[in-house]
Amino acid sequence: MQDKIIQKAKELLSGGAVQVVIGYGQGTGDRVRAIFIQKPEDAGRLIMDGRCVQNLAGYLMKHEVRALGRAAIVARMPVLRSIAQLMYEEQFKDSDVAVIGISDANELVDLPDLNALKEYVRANPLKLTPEEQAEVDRLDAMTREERWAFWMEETSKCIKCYACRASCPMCYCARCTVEVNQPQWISVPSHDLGNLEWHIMRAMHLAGRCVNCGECTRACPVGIPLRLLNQRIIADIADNFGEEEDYALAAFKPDDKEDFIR
Amino acid sequence: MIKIAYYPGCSLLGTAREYDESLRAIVKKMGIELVDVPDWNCCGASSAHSLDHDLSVALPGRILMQAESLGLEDLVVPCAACYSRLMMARHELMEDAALKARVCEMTGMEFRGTVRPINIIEFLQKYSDTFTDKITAPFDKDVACYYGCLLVRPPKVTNFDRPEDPRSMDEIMSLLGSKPVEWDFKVECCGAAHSITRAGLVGKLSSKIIGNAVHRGAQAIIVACPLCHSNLDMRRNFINKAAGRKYDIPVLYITEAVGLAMGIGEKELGLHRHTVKVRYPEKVKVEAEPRPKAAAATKPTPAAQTEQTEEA
Amino acid sequence: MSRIGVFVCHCGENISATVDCAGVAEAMSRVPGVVHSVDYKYMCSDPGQTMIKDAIKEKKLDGVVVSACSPHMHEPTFRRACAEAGLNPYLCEMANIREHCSWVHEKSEATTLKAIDLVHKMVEKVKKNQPLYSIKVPVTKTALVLGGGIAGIQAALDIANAGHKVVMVERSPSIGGHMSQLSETFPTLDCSQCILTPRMVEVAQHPNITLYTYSELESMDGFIGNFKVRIRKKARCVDEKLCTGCGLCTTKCPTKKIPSEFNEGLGMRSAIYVPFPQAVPNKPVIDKTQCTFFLKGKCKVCEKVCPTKAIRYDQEDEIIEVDIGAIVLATGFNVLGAEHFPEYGYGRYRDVIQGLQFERIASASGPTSGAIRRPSDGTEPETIVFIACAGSRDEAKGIPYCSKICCMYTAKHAMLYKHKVHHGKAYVFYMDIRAGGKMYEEFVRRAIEEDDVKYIRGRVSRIYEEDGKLIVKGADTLLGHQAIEIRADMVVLASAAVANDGAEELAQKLHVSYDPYHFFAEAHPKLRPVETNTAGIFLAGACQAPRDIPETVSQASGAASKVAALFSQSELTREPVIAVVNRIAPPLYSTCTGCALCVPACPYQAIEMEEIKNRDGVVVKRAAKINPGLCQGCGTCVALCRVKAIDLQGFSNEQVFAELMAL
Amino acid sequence: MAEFEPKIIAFVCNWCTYTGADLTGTSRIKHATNVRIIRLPCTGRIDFMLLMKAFARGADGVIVSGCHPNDCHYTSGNFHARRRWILFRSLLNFMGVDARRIIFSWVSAAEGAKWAEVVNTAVKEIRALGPYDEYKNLAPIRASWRTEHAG
Repeated sequence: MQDKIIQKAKELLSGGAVQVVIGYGQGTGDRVRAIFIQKPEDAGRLIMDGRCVQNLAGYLMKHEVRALGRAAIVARMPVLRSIAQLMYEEQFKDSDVAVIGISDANELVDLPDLNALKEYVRANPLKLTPEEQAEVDRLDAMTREERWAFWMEETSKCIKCYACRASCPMCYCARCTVEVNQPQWISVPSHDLGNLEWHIMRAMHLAGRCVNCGECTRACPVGIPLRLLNQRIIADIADNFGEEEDYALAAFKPDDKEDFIR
Repeated sequence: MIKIAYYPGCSLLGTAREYDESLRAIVKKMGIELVDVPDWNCCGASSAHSLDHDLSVALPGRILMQAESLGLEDLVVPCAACYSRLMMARHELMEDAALKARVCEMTGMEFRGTVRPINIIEFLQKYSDTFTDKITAPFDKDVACYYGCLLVRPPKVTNFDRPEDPRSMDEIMSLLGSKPVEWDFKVECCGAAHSITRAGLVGKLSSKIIGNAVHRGAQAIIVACPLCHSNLDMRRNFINKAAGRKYDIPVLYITEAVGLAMGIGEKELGLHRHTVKVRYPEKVKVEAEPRPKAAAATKPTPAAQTEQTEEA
Repeated sequence: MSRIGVFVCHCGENISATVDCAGVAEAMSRVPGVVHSVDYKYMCSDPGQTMIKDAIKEKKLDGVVVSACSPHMHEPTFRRACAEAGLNPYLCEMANIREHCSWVHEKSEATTLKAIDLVHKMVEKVKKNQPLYSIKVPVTKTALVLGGGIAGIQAALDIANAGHKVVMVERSPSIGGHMSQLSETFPTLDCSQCILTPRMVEVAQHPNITLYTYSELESMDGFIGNFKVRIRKKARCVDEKLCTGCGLCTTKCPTKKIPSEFNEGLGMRSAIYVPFPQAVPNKPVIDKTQCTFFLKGKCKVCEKVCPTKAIRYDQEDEIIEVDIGAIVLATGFNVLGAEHFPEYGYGRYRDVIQGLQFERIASASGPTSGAIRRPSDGTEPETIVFIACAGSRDEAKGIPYCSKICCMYTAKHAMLYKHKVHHGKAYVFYMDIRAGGKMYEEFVRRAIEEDDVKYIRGRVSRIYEEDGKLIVKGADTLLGHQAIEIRADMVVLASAAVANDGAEELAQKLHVSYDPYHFFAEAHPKLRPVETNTAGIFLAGACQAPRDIPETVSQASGAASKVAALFSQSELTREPVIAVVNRIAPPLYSTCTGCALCVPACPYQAIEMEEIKNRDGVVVKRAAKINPGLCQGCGTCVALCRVKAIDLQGFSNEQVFAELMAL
Repeated sequence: MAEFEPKIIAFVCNWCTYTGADLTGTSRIKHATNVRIIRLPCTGRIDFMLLMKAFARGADGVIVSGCHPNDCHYTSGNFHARRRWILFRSLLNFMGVDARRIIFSWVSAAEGAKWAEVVNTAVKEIRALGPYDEYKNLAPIRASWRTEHAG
């Protein structure tokens, strides 16, 4: 699999189709990190194994990477979903990105253009895995007080380093609302209130946009299971609004069901 | 074996014994077991609620609470007056917490409101499948179904059928193979309790009811309330005096009609207790009164063996 | 530092009865930024407004908070006063301490503290207010009148005579509405056809009025002055230009046994029909649900006999798009149907009819050409019983309101009957006679005294038929409380006036609110009876509540004057409460990320993506842009935008946040 | 100790619930004084952060009310709001925030009596739940100007 990627990268770079290939490379120790191949001969440095899980789509949004010219990206399913969502939010034009798709079955997927990518992503809609659903259900089964204690314990660890924001491909806003101080929506200090408000806002602002890649949890230095919040919303959208193409909060059905409005 | 809570009430053990006998006869055939409410008391009828409001709710309230101990959901109440008192009591106990507290304290019992009183027509509607396939002698008479006043009123509380022009008894009678006639005194007052104090008034009012039924070609009047039966049947002498002519149209309980249709004997159904002998006058050909298209025709009878007489 | 003036109103004693107004004013004087805080008995009065103007000038106020009634009541008043004093009107806010405080709480410290909170939060909000300037919007000087009854006709004529274009849309094949069905009209007994037909012809011939009959409103978009309306002109299957209205087709049509809607089912009509002789336009319509050609594919008699070959079986529905500046709703009312009166045998006994059917019997153009005849056997009735309040003022029927016109037309019916059948006996069962109009009471007295109509105060419990007679069982509550029975030949129910069917869907198409009985809701019952809460949409006639002809005509003229006022200026000033996507200095140009998630959320499609170019003309960024003409200021996009790049003028994030934080 | 008086903030839409509350006033239907109404053009305008900040401001309960479905003056504001509330309420509940303290309702311009009933029920329910100290203790809350200066 790894050599197929290297071969594809060489083709794209030498053919001049792309100026840079974003993929996984050997980091220090046995760690993996993102590498940016600009010359065909460096393509050999690309690797592909179980450790390559980081969501590279985030780099597509950085203006430094865009400055390098048209990019190709090694893309497992989460990365493909991120690109599809970013396309929905009109962040890419069709010509901007080429994709080296890898299916869950570890097969090279030929996605000539972004429309093909969109079709491929639409073919297997986003669903929580049984384990993820079980974890969410475990929390649901708790009483409200237990859940409150659980999250107070978790968010109290937050130091507001915003690594979760930096790592998330969906958090590309030039001025994030957490930095707005007129009005001061989110309390700045990382005390219990500030942390709670930040995590509520982050989860709500990713509603219907998060692709459950898990990058935020991996990036969090203090290991807060942020992914659970997004997974709860992903499950809610599926349960309440069904498999809808468009952004959940900008669309509606006259007969959306609810049981709490008097 | 379906179990239903049963509240006979005082008249079904007194002047309306045949109503109780016929009900017990048909439920045996319908495969339903009636479970009497343990240690039941009088529902207060019209005397209680003209004297003391709390008493008029406590008496039927106690019956409901006793019935709750049976753990059965439906409570069949054949007598319309008892049905009305039980429904009113349940309605007020559910609405007025202070009243409920007083009644619970007065009776020393806890009201949970799990029991729902149903009248005899609701009962027959709910379990219609248990007798429609046991009809051996269809009751193919032209009948006038008389609902009286308490079964359908007050609409907010009973919300049973249409208060001004009910249909439900007509539908059950057509299930038995009889043809309910279109008549106009379905819910008019028969004089009710005046039967004791001013029997003449009962004669006047009931004679109108009987007169209209006969005028419409009915061969029998079907009732679902012991008081209606006693006024239309037992007071027939006053009725004839008021009308100036002799009416011999019989008055049957709906349970008796169901029993007859299931082939149960007249003696077992208590027909011999009636004042007016149960003999059906000839089917009178009603003059071709122009029947507008909009008239609500009765549902075609399912039983195949009775041909449906074409309406004029 | 802000220089804010707080003006606490007593509203006579409506507020001061339970709120310590002086205390509120004193408390507000100690709020940082408040330089002037007074209370006064009537802030909305002339002296009150002058107080505000003087304070603005003397103390150079840059914000005003008037704490009094609801902004729905006097916000325009106080904002105008501030504008006159030179302060931008949108720097003036109202604190509702009447409807939301003094009127709904007992006199207590808590009530005054709540009032202080309500005023203080508006002070904090005003500190964040920005001066705003009205949006100028062009006005299309064409009015749309929905409904061709007397209300629509009067409104259309008034607007047209004011020199503006009018488009009238009527659902049935001819205009005229219920009034054209009436025989004579109270209180003067002049024949309704004689006074209505000239108006109908005037509408048809008026150069400014375009008339679409047998048509319905398909959809409506846009806003005051700029409505985009689509009208569905249903296929008449007759070419209106060729047809001369000779009526040959209607006489020759073989299918004749269809109950005529115009005659309320008493008379018959053919499949191709003109509803009534004086119909405007006098062009027939083919009823596709009854015409044999459409049902079985053969016949075509009308096509054969038509001298001008005007029959078009293949005519399609037509959708007409019109630009409209104002809409007048004049869709009228209906009468309660048969299924509501089983106790009166209505629908079962053919001689128990409702008011409109009696009108048709009494009308010269009716099925009996004016002679009072029983629908069942055509004989002349000796005794007629009229029942007032049939369905009206009756909680059990779900109609607690009074239908207002029945007392008068019942007296009229009784009078018409006695004029035509002198020896006839007329009884009227009534609860209370409501004859409040000009010459109304005298009219009813005349029916009682001169025409010997027997008025019985009591309700009818049941009507049943015996040997061809209708036995009316009722009670007479005045003469000795006895039950009475009248053997009548005919019974006329003055049945309740209810909203037209389809009123709810129409209201939802036009975003107009309606009451639980589906009558349209006026903006304010006393002060704005002909307007709705939706700017540019006005009301006339019985579609708003049961109403007689004099009131309908005056309300129609009222609505027409509102439209004429709207059309008097070439452009319309609109509230500047609209959303704006921020624009900031380069290199960012806007905090909007261009994600376009807000675009589908806007109900008015007011948001598009704009390409921002730098000075060299290179497209630097795509950011959202809101069309001030279309945006209605609902704010859905503002709450949706995660980056807070959109803000709503008048209810900006800072303003609402400040208001919240003051509590 | 005097009975606990909950502090409740209400975000309502201008066309229906605010006018409904006006009708409660004109009909003189008395109700509890605990609720402060904030007027917004439409429920669509109510940002989820406003509800969050209301609790941060020390509110014990929040009422959010607007036009019935299909009655919205802006056609679909309330439909968008409903979707937002479905997700936000579930998220808050998932994080252990007491979602029972946020009361959602539809109140039309003709339902003055219903508004009074919504307020009274809300006050009764929130009073039963007691002060929301769990949230207030998250961070020191500056007392409102009125409590310090105007008693």
